[in-house]
Amino acid sequence: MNEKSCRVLFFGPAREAAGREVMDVPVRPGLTISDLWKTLQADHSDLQSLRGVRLAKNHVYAADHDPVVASDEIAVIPPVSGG
Amino acid sequence: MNEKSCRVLFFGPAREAAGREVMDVPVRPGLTISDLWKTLQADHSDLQSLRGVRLAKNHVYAADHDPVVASDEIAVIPPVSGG
Amino acid sequence: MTTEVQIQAAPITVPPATGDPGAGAVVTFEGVVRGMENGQPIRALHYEAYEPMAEREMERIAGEIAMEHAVRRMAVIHRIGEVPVGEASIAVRVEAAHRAEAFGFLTTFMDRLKRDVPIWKREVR
Amino acid sequence: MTTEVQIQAAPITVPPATGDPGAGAVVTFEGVVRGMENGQPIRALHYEAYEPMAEREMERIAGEIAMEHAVRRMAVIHRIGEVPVGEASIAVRVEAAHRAEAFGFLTTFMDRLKRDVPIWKREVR
Repeated sequence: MNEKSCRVLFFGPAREAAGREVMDVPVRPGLTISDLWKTLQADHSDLQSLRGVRLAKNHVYAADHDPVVASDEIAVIPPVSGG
Repeated sequence: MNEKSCRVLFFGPAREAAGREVMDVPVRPGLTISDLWKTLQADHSDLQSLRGVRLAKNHVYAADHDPVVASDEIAVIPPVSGG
Repeated sequence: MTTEVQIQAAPITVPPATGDPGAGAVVTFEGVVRGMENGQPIRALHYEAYEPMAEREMERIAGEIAMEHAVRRMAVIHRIGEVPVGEASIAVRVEAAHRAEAFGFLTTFMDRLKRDVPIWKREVR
Repeated sequence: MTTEVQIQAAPITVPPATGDPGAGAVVTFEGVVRGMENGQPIRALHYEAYEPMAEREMERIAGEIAMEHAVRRMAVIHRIGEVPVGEASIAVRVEAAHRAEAFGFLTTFMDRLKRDVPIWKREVR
């Protein structure tokens, strides 16, 4: 992973929509979870049709305004179905 | 058991109050559960202080007006505490 | 619904689930004798049952509750005699299509059992 | 409260209760794969987890629920990979002083798990 990137993991239907399990995304100062999600949707239009997606940062659900910095692990989490 | 009697079983605190586990009680035409309970309480005054007692007839909870006939099995059931 | 009711003096072993492909939820409740009762230490609880009626009541109660909480199978074992601290006095297993039915059945069954099933306990110190 | 959380590919064996003399109620829930899903026969369910987060979420949820439903010990095992029909995908065991706490904890835990724990299933036909 580039030291100016965060790592993004895709799970379940989001993996199929993104066509991959993992990607590194460059970060810039001031980048938020919301910004990152818009960038991902712009790059992978199939992500736009997913409903109920939440993003997690470093294994915790994140809020839209949470900052994203280099080396953060971000996960794209569509509605879960465990149990 | 005499053929003109019902059998009465005492459980839990009722057994201590009656001083016995079982007794045969003569039946007469028209005898009800309520009549029988009054007779038992008259004969064993310690039964009078028991609260929440129910009577069963042939393994089913009985109502006050249910008839008691010879060979019925009556049980004196103080509040239960299973589980 | 299949109902199995048992009263026994021997320690309780919970039988394995049946593997019924329609049962998505298997819930087991074990009631265990605690070391303190009413704030006092005890050694055991002694249980006494009016056995034929207790069995019949448990079957009747199970049948009634099943009309509201549909389950596929239930089994209950109640132990009698002396049950030492840390051992189960009762085990109830319920198999149902979904967990809400299994939980609903089981909590209602325990409430009704404690009200209506002719079994009595006393403390052994 | 003691919390044990495990995600594993191996079949689930429910561990025996601990015999804690303060635990009067031991409740076990097993979620079993049913033969039909959405009206169609299936062979298995395949589960995928975001493991480190799934473990952390289960621990977090357990801790939160314990503030409302006091339990002494909880253990959860969630299976991943292919789980054949009739086998458990999850088992949760709760030990509490009284049954109301155990049932309250367990039903709330399952509701929260199904909402928040990053695990996904798909049907295998």
